[in-house]
Amino acid sequence: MYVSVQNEFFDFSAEVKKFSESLENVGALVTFTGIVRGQKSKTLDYMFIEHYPGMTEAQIKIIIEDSFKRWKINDALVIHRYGKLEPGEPIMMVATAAQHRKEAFEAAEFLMDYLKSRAPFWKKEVVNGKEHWVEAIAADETALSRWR
Amino acid sequence: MYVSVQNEFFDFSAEVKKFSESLENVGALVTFTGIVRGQKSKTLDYMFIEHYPGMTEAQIKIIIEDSFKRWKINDALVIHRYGKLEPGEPIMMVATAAQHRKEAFEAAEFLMDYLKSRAPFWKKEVVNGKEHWVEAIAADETALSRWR
Amino acid sequence: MIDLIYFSWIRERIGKSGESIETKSSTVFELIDELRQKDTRYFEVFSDLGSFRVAINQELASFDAPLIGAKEIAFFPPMTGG
Amino acid sequence: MIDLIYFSWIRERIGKSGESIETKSSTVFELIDELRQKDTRYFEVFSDLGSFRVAINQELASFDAPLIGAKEIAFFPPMTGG
Repeated sequence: MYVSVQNEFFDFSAEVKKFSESLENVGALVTFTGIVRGQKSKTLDYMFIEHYPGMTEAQIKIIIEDSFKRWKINDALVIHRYGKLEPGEPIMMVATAAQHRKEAFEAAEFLMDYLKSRAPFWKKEVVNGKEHWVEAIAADETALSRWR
Repeated sequence: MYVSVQNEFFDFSAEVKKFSESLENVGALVTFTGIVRGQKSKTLDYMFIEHYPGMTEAQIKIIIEDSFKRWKINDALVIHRYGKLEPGEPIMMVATAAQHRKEAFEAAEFLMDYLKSRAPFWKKEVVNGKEHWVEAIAADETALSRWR
Repeated sequence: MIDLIYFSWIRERIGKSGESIETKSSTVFELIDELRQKDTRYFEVFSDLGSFRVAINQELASFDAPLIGAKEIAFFPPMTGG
Repeated sequence: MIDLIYFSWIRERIGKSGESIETKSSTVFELIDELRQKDTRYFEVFSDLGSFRVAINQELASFDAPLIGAKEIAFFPPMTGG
């Protein structure tokens, strides 16, 4: 298990390479990378992510432990940034490794759904100089319900 | 769209980096990489993949076009190898880019399900010097049915 | 003494990132009620129970959770990670 | 003349990767029947319709597809890509 909550930029292809090199007897590797969109109609100046130091990393580890119980997966990685992020920059990534594709895909989607609504991060967008907190969307809460 | 059917080894982290650099206004990037497992109980010497030159690439392009119609995705990549592959080597990879994670995940799983059962590849395993053709499994056919 | 921590727009509207308080409240809900009575800012921030979440000692908790053993209580809006 | 192409164990059991034939068959099914009668190897390979697939001009086809316009017909087991 690899968890990092960091302000620093990360190169997701370098991270996935490192992650994959630590694996043995794996048949399927799934990655998800979230990127700051440079929205079209509105012009996003930048994004700012606040988090709850202490709780964040512990919460992510609990979510990963839970995924280990639910699926036969070999390993998982979560990197999540906080602070100021420019359009086009990576926000976070998840990687899962398993023997078979179904497990790797499901575990990655599970981790994403939980990170969206259960890991203590809050996003603020600054658009044309005006800032607003991103509101949680009902669809994310609905997405969680399929794992109950 | 990027499609490559090749014998050569590929570095999936380098491929995903190249793919991601060509994208604009993307919020979600999903990758799947299939790797030759070095099975535990039986010892896999190597894997051999046969394909149908001509049909293979055309078929993969049709599958990707279909995914473009079904989901709002920005771009997709498929690389699939043929020939002799050693345990631990990458067999194939899929990458999908979209604004939102749901679309990127679903399109990637859709492409995988179709590549498993509709792209003209046949796998042969050589175990302890004895070769056998890998049989198609019912679960892969079932996986397809959810996209109808 | 219990440490209260505020995040996101709760922090911004209350005007501070946290504070230490003495309380006789025995549940989260009683504590929220106590905070509401401090002043208008608190009253408005905590008026809609559906708009925020609470964590006790860095674990998500429900509004009827007891405060026994609570050292750090955080209030924040629904998370928007990922 | 139609080119027949064989893959995987079909190629191995028939003992060649393909051949060109003249046929009066009007559907895939009639062609399969014709091939079955060539010799035992063909008869065995094509005995179980559930064990193989067919493509006409590099597109998957059903057993009742007509052969009009067919230049290349491939026989192969269910695919195992990915």
